[in-house]
Amino acid sequence: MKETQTPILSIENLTIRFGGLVAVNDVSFDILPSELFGLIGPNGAGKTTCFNMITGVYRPTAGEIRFQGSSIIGLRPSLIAARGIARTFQNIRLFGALSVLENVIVGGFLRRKTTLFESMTLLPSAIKETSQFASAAMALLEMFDLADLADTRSADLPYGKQRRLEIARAMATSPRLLLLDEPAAGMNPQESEELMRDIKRLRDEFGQTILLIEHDMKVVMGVCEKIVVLDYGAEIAQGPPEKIRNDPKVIEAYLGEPV
Amino acid sequence: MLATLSFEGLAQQFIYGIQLGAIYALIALGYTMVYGVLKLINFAHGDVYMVGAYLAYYTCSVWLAGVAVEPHLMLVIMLLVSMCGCALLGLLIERIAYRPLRSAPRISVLITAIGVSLFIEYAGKLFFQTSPQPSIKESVNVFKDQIHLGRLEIAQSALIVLITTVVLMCLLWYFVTRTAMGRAMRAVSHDFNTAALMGISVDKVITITFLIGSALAGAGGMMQATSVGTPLSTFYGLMPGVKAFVAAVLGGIGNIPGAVTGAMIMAMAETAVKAFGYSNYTDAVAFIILIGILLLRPGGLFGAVTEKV
Amino acid sequence: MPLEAAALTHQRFSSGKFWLVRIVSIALLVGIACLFQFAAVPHMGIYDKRLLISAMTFASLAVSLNLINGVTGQFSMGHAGFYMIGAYTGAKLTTTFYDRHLMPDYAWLLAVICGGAVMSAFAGFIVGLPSLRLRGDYLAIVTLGFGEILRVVVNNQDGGDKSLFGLNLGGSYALDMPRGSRISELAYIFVFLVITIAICRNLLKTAHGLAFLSIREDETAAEATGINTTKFKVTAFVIGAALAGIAGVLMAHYNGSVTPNDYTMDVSFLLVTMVVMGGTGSITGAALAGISLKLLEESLRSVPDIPAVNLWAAVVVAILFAAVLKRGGLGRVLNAPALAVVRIVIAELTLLLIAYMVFKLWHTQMSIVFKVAASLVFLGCAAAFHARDNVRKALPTFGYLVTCVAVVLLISIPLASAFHKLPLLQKLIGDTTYKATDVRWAFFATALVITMLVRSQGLFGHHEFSWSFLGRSFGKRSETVEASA
Amino acid sequence: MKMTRITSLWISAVFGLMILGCGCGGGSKDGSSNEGTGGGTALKGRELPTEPGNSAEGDTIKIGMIASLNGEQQPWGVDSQKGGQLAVDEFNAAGGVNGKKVELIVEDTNSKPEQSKTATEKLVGEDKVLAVVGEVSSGNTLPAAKVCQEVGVPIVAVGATRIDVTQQGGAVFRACFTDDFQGAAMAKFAYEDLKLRNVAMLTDKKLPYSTGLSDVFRKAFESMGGKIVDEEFYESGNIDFKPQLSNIKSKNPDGLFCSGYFTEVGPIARQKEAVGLNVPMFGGDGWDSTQLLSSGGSGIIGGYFANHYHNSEKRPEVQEFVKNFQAKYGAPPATAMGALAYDATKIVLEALKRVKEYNSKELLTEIANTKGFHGVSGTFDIGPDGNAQKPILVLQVQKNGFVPVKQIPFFVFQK
Repeated sequence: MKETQTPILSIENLTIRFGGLVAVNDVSFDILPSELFGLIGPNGAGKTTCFNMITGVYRPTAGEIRFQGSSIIGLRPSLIAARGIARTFQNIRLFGALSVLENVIVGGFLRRKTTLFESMTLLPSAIKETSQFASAAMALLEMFDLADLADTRSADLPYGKQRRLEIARAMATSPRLLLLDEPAAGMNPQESEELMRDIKRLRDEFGQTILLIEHDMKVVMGVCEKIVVLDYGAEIAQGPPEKIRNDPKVIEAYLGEPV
Repeated sequence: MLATLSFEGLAQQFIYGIQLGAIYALIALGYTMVYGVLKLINFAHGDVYMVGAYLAYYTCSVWLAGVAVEPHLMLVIMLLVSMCGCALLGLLIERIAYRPLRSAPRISVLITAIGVSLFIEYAGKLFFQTSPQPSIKESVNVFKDQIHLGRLEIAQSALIVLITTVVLMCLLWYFVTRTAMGRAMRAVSHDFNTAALMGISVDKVITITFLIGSALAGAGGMMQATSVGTPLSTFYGLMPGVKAFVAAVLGGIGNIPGAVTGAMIMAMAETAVKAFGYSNYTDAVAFIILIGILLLRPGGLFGAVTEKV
Repeated sequence: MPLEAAALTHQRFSSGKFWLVRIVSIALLVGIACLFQFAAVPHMGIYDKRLLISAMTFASLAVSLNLINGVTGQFSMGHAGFYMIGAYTGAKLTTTFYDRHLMPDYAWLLAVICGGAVMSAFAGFIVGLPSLRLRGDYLAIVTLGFGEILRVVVNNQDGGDKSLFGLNLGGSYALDMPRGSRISELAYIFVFLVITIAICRNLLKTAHGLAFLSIREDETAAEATGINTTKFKVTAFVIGAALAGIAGVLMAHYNGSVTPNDYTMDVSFLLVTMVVMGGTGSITGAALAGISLKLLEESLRSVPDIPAVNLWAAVVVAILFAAVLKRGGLGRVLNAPALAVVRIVIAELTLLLIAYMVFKLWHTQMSIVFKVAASLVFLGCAAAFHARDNVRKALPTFGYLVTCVAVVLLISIPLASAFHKLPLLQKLIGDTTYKATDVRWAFFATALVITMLVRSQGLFGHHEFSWSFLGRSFGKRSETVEASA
Repeated sequence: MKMTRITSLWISAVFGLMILGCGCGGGSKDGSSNEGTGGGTALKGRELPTEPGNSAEGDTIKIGMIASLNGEQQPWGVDSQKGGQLAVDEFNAAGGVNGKKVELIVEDTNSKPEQSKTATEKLVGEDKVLAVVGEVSSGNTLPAAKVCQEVGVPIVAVGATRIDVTQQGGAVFRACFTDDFQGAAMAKFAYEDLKLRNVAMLTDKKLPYSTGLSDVFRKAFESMGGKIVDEEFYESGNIDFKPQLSNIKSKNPDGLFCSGYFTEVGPIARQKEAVGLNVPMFGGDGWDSTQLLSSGGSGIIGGYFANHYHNSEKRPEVQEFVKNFQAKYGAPPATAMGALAYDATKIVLEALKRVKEYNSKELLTEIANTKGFHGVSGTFDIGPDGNAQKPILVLQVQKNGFVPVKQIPFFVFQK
């Protein structure tokens, strides 16, 4: 059954050069709907650059990115987000001065139907829509255990909660594909345990497709169903966790010497 | 309505352009160096230039007015006083206004810079003579005679300004590329935090940068005021400052040769506008160039754009 | 929380009730404006009217600039340019087409306002475009340049052969509007100010406002969340410019002439100062700063020269005082629990002093506008002092500030007379006096720098004015003291 | 949806441009008769104000004065304040009028039109002055004149030489000559006395005064048969004029007319030498400051300019004024604005002696009736157009100061 499914995101021969440096070289992989896909590799392997190309921050030098069958190369990030790809950032990027609730409402903003004029004149439709966004956001916050902090300034949250809020904000755009850039970075084991559970739950309860960059091998191996390994911009391995775990090339890339 | 220009006319205008460009370059260097290390547009830089001009005026007309000094020596003294005074002022500005804001958002720093600029302009009015506005006496400028090159005329002072500028720039170039402090400066401008981690005393580098940049602006102020002999006011540096900033952006801000090139281009463009009979739009031209360059090539002519997510 | 408030409003009013409320509030606004126009204005002198007009115009300009600078985080320093475009468009239209018999004045004004708003909005669109590629200081200098280009161009449009398209805007002299075309009224500007504030406030109450705010907070993240930052940045410029343009039209039709010298860089700087001082993103902050800075500027216009000695004494004392405060010793002493009574006495005495000054002010010959403004400031001081009666625990920030100023002034008076007696100083300074205008600007500049050093978000920060906010903000000191204790 | 909004924005912008386009088309149609003035305010006759203005109560009569005590025009503004105060002090020392003393209330305009308007409104609305004296520059006088005309308080401008200022209405007068006369007189002087035929002009585009003066000069000079070979521009505050001067040089003029203020004329003179343009310079009363000598260097020597009077004139009014000014302020007036403000204030004070009731309306009529006024800047009448009809004194710049060379009697220049 799974083999016949069309991939939600398919990446073909993706390459990007910055001047003389080839940051990502000829990477290809497919992500199927509801898959938990991992992208790993040592520092500077080009993982975040891949994310930036998928979300439209960088334009690839060569290669193709197809999302739900159509190319998304050259689209601006907001349009890609509107198509259904949401992301989090390696170094957390929250709207610091806004409250936790407001952060998530911004995520829901994509679904707006009212015009700016309605908002400027505060017509009932605008009020209604805003309150709908607010209640949808509250629901999401509850799911991520942040409901009691709804009124806190997001910059005042502790680190782990900021990470969760960022995921909640990304989820608020109701994405078809969620990109998580090192969600467990800087978390203690207990926190990353919780995070793993949340990520799994997203997949199991909502059928959320997730592409994830992670350093913490425990997290990656624990949650991902399929993994791509990058090293110096090139793809060195691809497959289920068990296969990756025993791949000599991966071990070499991580440990720096052949086993 | 284009004024008809002969070849001599054009060559003559070209010379005026270079002279103006030399002054812009001196100011632009300060902008570009400070931006390089601090990523801060030091709005007060034009006002430092103004103070340089005033110091030159006070040196020759007030402090040394009664002393019989050989005229050439007087010019050297004026230059040194302006440079030292401005270096000191730059140091003070950095110490009082910018250092406490090292980690503040950039907009706050920008506003602070505007505040400092306004402060120098208006507080300067309390100390400097503004009414009637002073101007440097003609007798101070011993290089006012002309050199005739065919039908072209070059004022000796223009030549002196150019030579001094080139010498100062060569010194700067040597300093930045050949000395340890210069290397540290480049390191800081490349990556502030890493440089700090590598054991470079960032504060010291910034201090030196402000020192040199301000001294150059002071030299520019002294030379412009002496050769043109214009009445001084505390707003004397406003427009040159803005134009020099545009020059720095044009050449790619943070880039020293770029600043010089940018200054020359700016001055040429301005002179060309005047030469073609549209002198009433001169001040607009600087900004039109700026907007054009920022839209087409935000990094400037020699700069590169890098953006990290 | 504004959003919760919005949600609550939604629950409270069904749409039928909503329209009722909306109509009533508009009627109330028009009613107040009419009352104002027909009951108060006839008793006002032209100077009182001028003060109100200037203050309200600058308040609305500051609020509209706040939408660009504070809310969307795009640093624009060319707001005088938009103001100018509106003024000139309106003035030119009226000069060319105005005919008393064609249509009633208010209809004509409305038409001209539309013209001015469209032209300014268009300029805002053009200026907004660079903001797509530029950030922070680059954008600042480009917008500054835009204002200057505009001034130079208008300056040269005198219908001569050096003007573009042979346009005649009166050149550097003025575009002198025909007599009888001064059709703008105080009430119009009042209504316009309310509308400007309402538009910005409405925006911030809805999700649209959050989109603007998110761009200020983090552009990359906003874009990744699906917000077309380009569109919103340009929109902010367009709305802000259109509002500034309307202010320009109204001011031009109140003055009867427009001249490029009234729209120089200084005006843009002043507006930026207002937004920054008031608090980036705070509507009330911008409006209050606009009103108070404009009135302050006006009230200090003809102040006699300040003796240099007095100024220097004050500066020396202030620096020493600040140095002592910075060491922390005095601050701790001032806030020691044991000194609660002393603090209360000092605070109340300062308050009494201010009250006395306001009382004296009411008995001098001065515009009623200044008197009212001063009284309001007094009320603000009183409220701040008594906010959450924290004087007992620690001096509130504001009280701290006022007390510091009072102490500095008190010490500097004897010092000034001592200075007078020093022979060296006598020789250096002598009887020099300083121009009040220069001193005022120098103080403005210092205040700007200090504001940035101490409170980089401006006085109100990102908050709106509310009494509870006032208490929280001024009483903040006590919380930190409690926390450290 | 998004597209439509942007499109509609464009459409409305184009529409707006069209409106403006129509506007300038229409404007140039009816504006052709009065080029250089703003829009359609060409007044044929001077309307008298309908409002009654203020009236004096008690023993003091308040006269207001607006002056640029700060900003770009500070040198002139400060002098005008001193001159006005001197006139009032002398008047009060001589016993005032009818047992009443005059109080001069001075408001600063910061050299800005907007603040000039505010200052005038304060004087008229708050201080209830009977008349206003002031502003040295045309640009700052216009808004003040508008206010005064509206409320019916007479205003006597000090140095506003631009023609359209008094066309605001019957309440506006001035103590100085107009650019109309000044420009024509200098054209006449250049053509007849200096025998110049090909003249180049340098105009300060930022100054209404300079553009107005250049306009008249051009017309007058061309009507006499002279030729304007080139007109170049700058803005006050500029410091580099060599490109413009070099352009002028290539046209081989035999004279250079600089209509700007001395602050720029000085450097222009200096750079004129550097460029190798060796022709006489001449200009208007904006040159009048001894600072010209230090900023102009040797280039300015031999230049001519029109002025209202000169400190060294032998007329008793001048001698007495300079003596009293020196006694009160420790130095002779640095610019002609001291004397002009003195005259302007005196016109008001003389009129005060003639009125029966102390109110603005009467005062206005009496100011309009000023005939044979013996001022420092000459003996003159106030004409029906509100302008002072008085001669011009042409001064030459010499090494040690300005020397009067010719007096040109008042005449009316028809364009």
